[in-house]
Amino acid sequence: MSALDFASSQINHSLTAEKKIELYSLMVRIRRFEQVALANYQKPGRMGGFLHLYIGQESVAVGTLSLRGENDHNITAYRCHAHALASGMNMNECMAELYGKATGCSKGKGGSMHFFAPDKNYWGGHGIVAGQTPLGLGLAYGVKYLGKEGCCLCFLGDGAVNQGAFHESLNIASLFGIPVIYVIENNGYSMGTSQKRSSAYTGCLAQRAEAYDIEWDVIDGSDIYEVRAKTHIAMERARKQHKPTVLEIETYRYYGHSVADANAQKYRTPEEIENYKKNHDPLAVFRRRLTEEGILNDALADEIGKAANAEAAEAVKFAEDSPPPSIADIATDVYWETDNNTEASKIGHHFFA
Amino acid sequence: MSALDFASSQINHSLTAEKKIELYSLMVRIRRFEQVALANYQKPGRMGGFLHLYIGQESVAVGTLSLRGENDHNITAYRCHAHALASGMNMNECMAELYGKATGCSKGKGGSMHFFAPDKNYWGGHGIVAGQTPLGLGLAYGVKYLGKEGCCLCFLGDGAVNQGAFHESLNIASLFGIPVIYVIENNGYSMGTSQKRSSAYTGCLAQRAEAYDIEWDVIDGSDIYEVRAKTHIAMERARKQHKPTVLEIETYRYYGHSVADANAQKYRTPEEIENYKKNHDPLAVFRRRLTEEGILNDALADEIGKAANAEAAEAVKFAEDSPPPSIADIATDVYWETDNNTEASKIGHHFFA
Amino acid sequence: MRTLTYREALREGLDEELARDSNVVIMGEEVAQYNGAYKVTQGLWEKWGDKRIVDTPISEAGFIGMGIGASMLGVRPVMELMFWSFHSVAFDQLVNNAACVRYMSGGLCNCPIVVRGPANGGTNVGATHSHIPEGLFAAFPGLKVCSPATPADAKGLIKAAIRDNDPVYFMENTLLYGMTGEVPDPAEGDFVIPLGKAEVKREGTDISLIAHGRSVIHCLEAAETLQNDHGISAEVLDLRSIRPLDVDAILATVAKTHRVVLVDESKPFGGVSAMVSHLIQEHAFDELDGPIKRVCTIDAPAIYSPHVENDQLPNPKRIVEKVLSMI
Amino acid sequence: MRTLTYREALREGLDEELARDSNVVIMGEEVAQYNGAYKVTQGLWEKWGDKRIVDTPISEAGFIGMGIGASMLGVRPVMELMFWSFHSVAFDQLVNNAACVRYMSGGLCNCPIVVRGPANGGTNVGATHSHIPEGLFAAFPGLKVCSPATPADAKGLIKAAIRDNDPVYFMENTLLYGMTGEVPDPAEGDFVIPLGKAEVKREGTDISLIAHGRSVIHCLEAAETLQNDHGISAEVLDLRSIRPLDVDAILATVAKTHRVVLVDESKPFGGVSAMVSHLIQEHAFDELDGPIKRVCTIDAPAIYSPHVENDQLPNPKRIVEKVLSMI
Ligand SMILES: Cc1ncc(C[n+]2csc(CCOP(=O)(O)OP(=O)(O)O)c2C)c(N)n1
Ligand SMILES: Cc1ncc(C[n+]2csc(CCOP(=O)(O)OP(=O)(O)O)c2C)c(N)n1
Ligand SMILES: [Mg+2]
Ligand SMILES: [Mg+2]
Repeated sequence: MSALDFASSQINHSLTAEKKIELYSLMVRIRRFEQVALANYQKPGRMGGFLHLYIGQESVAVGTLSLRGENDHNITAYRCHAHALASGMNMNECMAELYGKATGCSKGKGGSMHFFAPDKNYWGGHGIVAGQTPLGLGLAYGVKYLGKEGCCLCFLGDGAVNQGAFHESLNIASLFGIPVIYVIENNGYSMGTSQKRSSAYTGCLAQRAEAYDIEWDVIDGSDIYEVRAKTHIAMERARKQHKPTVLEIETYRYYGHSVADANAQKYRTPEEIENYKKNHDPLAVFRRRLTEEGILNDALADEIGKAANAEAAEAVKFAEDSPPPSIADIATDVYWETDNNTEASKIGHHFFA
Repeated sequence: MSALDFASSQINHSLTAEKKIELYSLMVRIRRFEQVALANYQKPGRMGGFLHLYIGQESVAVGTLSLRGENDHNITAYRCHAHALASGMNMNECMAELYGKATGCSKGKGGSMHFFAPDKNYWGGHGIVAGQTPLGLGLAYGVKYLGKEGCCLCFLGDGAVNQGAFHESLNIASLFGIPVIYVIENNGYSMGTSQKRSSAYTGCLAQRAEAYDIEWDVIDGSDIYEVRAKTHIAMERARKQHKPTVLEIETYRYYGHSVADANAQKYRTPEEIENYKKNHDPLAVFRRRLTEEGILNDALADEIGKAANAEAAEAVKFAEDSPPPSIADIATDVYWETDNNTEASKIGHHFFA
Repeated sequence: MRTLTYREALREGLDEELARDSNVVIMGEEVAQYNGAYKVTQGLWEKWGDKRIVDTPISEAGFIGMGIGASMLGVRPVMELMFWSFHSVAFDQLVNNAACVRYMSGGLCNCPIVVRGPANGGTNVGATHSHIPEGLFAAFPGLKVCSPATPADAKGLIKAAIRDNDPVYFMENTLLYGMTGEVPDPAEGDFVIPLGKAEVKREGTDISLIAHGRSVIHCLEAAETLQNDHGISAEVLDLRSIRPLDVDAILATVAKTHRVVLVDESKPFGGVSAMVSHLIQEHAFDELDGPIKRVCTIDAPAIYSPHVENDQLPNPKRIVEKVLSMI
Repeated sequence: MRTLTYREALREGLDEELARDSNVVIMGEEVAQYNGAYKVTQGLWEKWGDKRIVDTPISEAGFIGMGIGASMLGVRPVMELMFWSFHSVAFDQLVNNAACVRYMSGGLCNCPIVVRGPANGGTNVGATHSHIPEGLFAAFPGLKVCSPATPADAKGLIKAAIRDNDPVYFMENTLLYGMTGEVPDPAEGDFVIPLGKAEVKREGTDISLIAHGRSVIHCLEAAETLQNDHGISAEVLDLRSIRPLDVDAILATVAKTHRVVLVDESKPFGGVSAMVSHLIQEHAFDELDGPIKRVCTIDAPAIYSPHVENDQLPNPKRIVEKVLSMI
């Protein structure tokens, strides 16, 4: 019943029916995008490298990022497809990136872990665990330095909290008064290691924030209303008071750590996975909620699902029809100066053989 | 009056008069050693590099390390002279090290920041802020792995707590049940930066331990009895239960960060320094205490001071009379295998020109 | 002789050393219960238990530093980096504590640690996961570095590395893990390959291809093509160990062929090959019939795109082209 | 012309850029209230205040990463590492985030950051505080590296570095901070020295001494001795910038003298000099009358002892001896 509370919290209460359907649709689009990506990943010769699926966690990216304003930024780790789409990127550029094509958002240079859209205030997609946490700090520092009222949402996993760079960032965030919100997407596992086997803590992971005199909160990720309500508070604290927050959002991933995770069924019981899918799936929960609210019905849900499927299929076609980068492309996007053919770029050798 | 309590705590109560005088003498010897080192550092051509003086903090190293047993180890940062002497090293090898002589404890290769005596369970003397904290963890891990009942005391500064490696170490220490005790020697400053300007925290620095479900305590460093009483508890917890502790010992350094610190009088008021010297100096406090206890009198204190001075003067003579390392010595102590002229060392080039 | 995969050979080497010395302990992310991200340690946790095979949190600076500290006390940790690329978050422990503690203590401490894991491009995992750090670490006196190209070398060298009393950084390759090759049977005796010994993997007379790691496999393939299609006899020297380095073997092959191509998956600025190039011209100047050439990775961070990553890396085609451009 | 110390010249460059662009912000440990551990930033906090000159905690990974993030948004951070040696605890931020973010984003992000501080041996501060990382970082495409030897170059290059839209790692030298030299008056116009341009610091005909940083000063002194005592005319080429590298200037001096000694404070395995050696033999093979030789730091971690540290490093005596052994 606490769920109802969050539905009625100001930031959710003010949502129009249209906007709620948009939130739901976005979650569906993200899931479809990844399901289609997975299907194509499994066909040989299409994609390479890693594919870290976000399926099960959609409410986190969608809920938090739905609160973005003009001067709010976000950055995340390698499990980054949802944040990309929730930041407003389209499926074509994302799918093409998975396919390693020149039309990909990162021109095929980044791949699954490195989607970017700085024009949409989305700063990637980063591969080194917690390596993005000082960058998120810096984006928020930049917002403040440049005199904007805004913040940065910086996402990380439950395994990432044990990297030193994150702790250094927390201290600086608190000390300097930096409008950053660290969102721990706690899906219970870092690869095959459960939270309990990787972290020592009192209470919960977010509570570690107390060590730095930082506010924190824990959120049930299956309820997008709760995600929005509590994240909104943190964002306002950042924007208005230049104060950081650590949020821990309880969530779950249905698939393995990445598609290469052959053990996905070993370190977790099938019951655990099934239970989550049945009782906590953020799409199902929100669909039920919106149905109760009389906003959504099966026909509309179907339509949304089909549209998302069609969009994903279209993206696959776009990706498949797109050209790969050329060999000459390998050595561009290394230096701004050489890419822009500036005077400076003509002095001395920038590249070697 | 709390001081009396610690004097009567078991671990102090059981001290013989002789042992108490030994503790006092050791503090005096450490101070004299450094005063003499400073005087000679200031004469050109004798020593090089840094000289980080411990003067004002003597009760910390002496109090904690007086509790060492056969299987207890210790390791610290660059402000390491006291820990060396308190681990049982002699002034000659230490002074010769400062002089960069081949008879120094590290053969003149380490200098002021790198005193070592593994045979006395003392593992240095490390220059990168907090870089020693995972090593301390590893020593304690080793003690446990090898089936010994012991622990490792790992010292660090109040500025060092904001390095990522320390936090990673705390999590592992708690998670794995490692008998390490982190002793934060809080002298209020990291170079010219006060604790308040470098750390965000709730309560105190040691309280950050709660984030990792680790026990912690705060100690008034001017009272060696308190240092011993509280450290003893932590050491027993480590030895018997394989549990880490974070201790924060409030202390003070009279001199600059290092001898090169030209600003030592700028970021702290002369009053602050004078107040500490007058009211909290660990040698003076302990001398008063022992005098009250009827164990020490002026004549004995004088004698102890003179002996320490003589010992330091002797060490200077030893250092000055000792030979420097040769140029050939530069390339020894790089590899165990080449130093020991093993079969392995004869295969392939280990060194280049 | 029996054949094993590179992965199995490594595992057998680890297993034998675990049996030989009770102070050998394997640590790293997912090495125990998960059986290793690349399954090198598969089955070892089940066999040796919690004490000897230890899963760590994602805290490379913390756990590698812990291994270094433990090694000073006589434990013999074999630390897995899931990718060698993650050295970046443990760099201080790797290049200061492990490399310098013996020196700074005037020889009082030593650090018999092994850090191992894959270090390679070619699997489309992008810029941050594809670093090639052999040259980076070999530059630090106090460290040893090796990089086996075959299952037998992987087994023989990992055993030597574990027994060595200095820190050895052992660089494997995800693309070699599944490769098979002959490995002597343990029944025939303890199979150890010393650090510091290169091996001529193919004899030749016209040109020397000098490489290490997976580039050796590329060189062998290129040498076949050169022989078959162009009548050029290429000698392939596998350095195996980068530090200690078998300079004599390098100079011997140069003295034989007088022409050299160095193949190095590193980026072109520096790398092992720049050093080998310098050594050759310094010590065999008069033996050279022409400049030493290199085939390195094209000078950019590692590209993701599976359509072009192989072209960024050294490959048999690029090696053949380089050789043909010289002769 | 007026003379300034290297420290003053740097400070003047920083001050001018702070005035030119309000997005320039200086950050690091003790740079503000303490005036800088080596006083490079003296007076800047008083002049520019808390917003522009920022003291940080001892959290290099945290604050350098913060600078990188801020730079992506248009801030122009100039980060001081109290010693470049402390790169080891911020390595991931330095070589992954700064070097690769542009690439991984297909050119969407850029990172106009400067990281500066002293990188040198010779002050008896031991193994962990005396790393020479020019070659280390130049090996990463995406990064730029320079290392001025004189006050004028220090000022001109720091200004170019700050204006550059790519990450520039700027390596100073504690032993040069107090050195004086002529620096053009600001009244005469904006004094900027582009990255990528070497300078012949002394003309000569018999041999080329190629170096950067403080080694240039040693080369100039050695060249004097060679001229006066041995009648040998040595040309001294100061690379100034390591990446971009002025390969043309290198080849030009080789074509003039046909003999080369590279002087590099780096350890001998690798370093900038191994790369320069490879480039010379590759592109000027027929110009060489004999092997390229190097004078590097003796191959061990930095020794503390003030009695011998200078002998471990390149110095005029070792350079002269090397030249004499070749001619
Ligand atoms: C520094 C570093 N160490 C290890 C890895 C390999 N790795 C990638 S993801 C991962 C698990 C991270 O788990 P978590 O933070 O919980 O995020 P999740 O995958 O659950 O989203 C590991 C070990 C890495 N990329 N970077
Ligand atoms: C990683 C790193 N950053 C910076 C330094 C330079 N440095 C040496 S000591 C020091 C201050 C440390 O203060 P604290 O930890 O409080 O110890 P104290 O000197 O007070 O004993 C700094 C900034 C260093 N040695 N290592
Ligand atoms: Mg997780
Ligand atoms: Mg302090």
